[in-house]
Amino acid sequence: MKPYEIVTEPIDPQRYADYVLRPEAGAVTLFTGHVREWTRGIRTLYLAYEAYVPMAEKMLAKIGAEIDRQWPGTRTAIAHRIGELKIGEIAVVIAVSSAHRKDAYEANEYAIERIKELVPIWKKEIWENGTEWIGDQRGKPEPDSGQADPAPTTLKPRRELP
Amino acid sequence: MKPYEIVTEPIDPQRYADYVLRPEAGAVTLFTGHVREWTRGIRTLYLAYEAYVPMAEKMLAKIGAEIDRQWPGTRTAIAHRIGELKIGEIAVVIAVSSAHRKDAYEANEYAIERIKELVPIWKKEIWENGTEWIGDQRGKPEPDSGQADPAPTTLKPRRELP
Amino acid sequence: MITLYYFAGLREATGTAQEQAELEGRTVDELLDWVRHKYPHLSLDAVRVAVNEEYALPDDRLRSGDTAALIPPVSGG
Amino acid sequence: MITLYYFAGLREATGTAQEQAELEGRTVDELLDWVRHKYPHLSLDAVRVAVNEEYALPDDRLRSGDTAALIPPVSGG
Repeated sequence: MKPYEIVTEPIDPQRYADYVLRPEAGAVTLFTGHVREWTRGIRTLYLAYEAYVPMAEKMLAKIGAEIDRQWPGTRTAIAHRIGELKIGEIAVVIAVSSAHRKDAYEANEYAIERIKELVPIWKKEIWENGTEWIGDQRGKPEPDSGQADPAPTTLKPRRELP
Repeated sequence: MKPYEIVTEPIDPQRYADYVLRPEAGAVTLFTGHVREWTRGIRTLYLAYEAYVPMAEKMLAKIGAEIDRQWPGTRTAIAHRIGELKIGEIAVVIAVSSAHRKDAYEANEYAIERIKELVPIWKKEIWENGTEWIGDQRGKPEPDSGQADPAPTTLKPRRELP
Repeated sequence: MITLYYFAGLREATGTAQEQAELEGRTVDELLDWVRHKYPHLSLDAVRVAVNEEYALPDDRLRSGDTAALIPPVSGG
Repeated sequence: MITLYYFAGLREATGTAQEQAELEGRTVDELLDWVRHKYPHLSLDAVRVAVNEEYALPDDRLRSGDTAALIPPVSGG
């Protein structure tokens, strides 16, 4: 296992939590992103993820380096799975350990935000009556559960360049 | 397994993550609090936790109910271990699932803050040259890793009443 | 009769985990006075009282059969 | 020679995952013009370019042997 990796097999999140644990760590946060059955009122059958693998792993490591700088003393591991994923399966895992819990929460949430900005991975939703590549989730609001998401903007820009 | 429980055996965090996962959940946050070797520059040999068990489980469930109200659509499970714990072992696990990740992060961090305010559990640090019951962590700052914590205030109040 | 519980540092300082006392009709504040009188070396400043497993207010009144727990500052997590 | 990569919707729209082109000496902006000209139906507005696996600026100049990837809006996580 590498601390920043793209994988094709099902993710065992505990391996990443174990990797970041050290005697000086008092807190571990583990985030897992799962394939949801319903998005914007449409039922997803499964998802297909594609990545520019070498660059994606480089960008995950870059996020890890940013976290090291912003939250010194943390330890981070991130994996993203590609290929076809069923409902409930884990697409992404982020593990962060820190001496004090606040760092582990903050750094973990920072990681998922940065992944959605930076890492060349693309998600295709497969429904009963069609498919769509999902694009640019950066400006996407986080509605309360039950509220509808806005329509996805495949290849329609909100911002340009990194 | 109960969704809000005090346990005496080692905690397997994955069971709590599995418990909160549902087809409509896109995000699961899992927090584990671990026994740290060094606190305030003193080396801990191990910790002993004690709880007022029936009330502690009631208070954990109360925190869960608060989360249900504040972040509708989330699902939560919390366990705290009591007895003697070695360095690195898990004292507390909090699992929260939600449709959208922000809820899962916020609710999870809320849970640990409320546990430290509300739940009748006490930690005794056992060092090479002594022991101490640790009290009232509510006002405790969260220093950057490496900075010293303030001295614990055993039975010395900062605030009164819940 | 009221059942009293002592935890953590309070249990060690009193040498008592549990005892029974005729405190029905008294308030939570009066219960604390009773404990203070019985164990004069105890510091109870930050101690909360739970009656029947719920945090109680100073004026809450105890009834026969109640359990009252002295809750020193908690340190879970 | 420059190696070009197309991903996700761009790969499907061009029918091409990878191709080689004589683009050395051109800037990233000029590379995008070349792609636009070759695939006029493509929308490249939100597309970023990575050169040798790092995001590149519009004025960065390509050298022989470089890889240039067209990165449509990402949707990992």
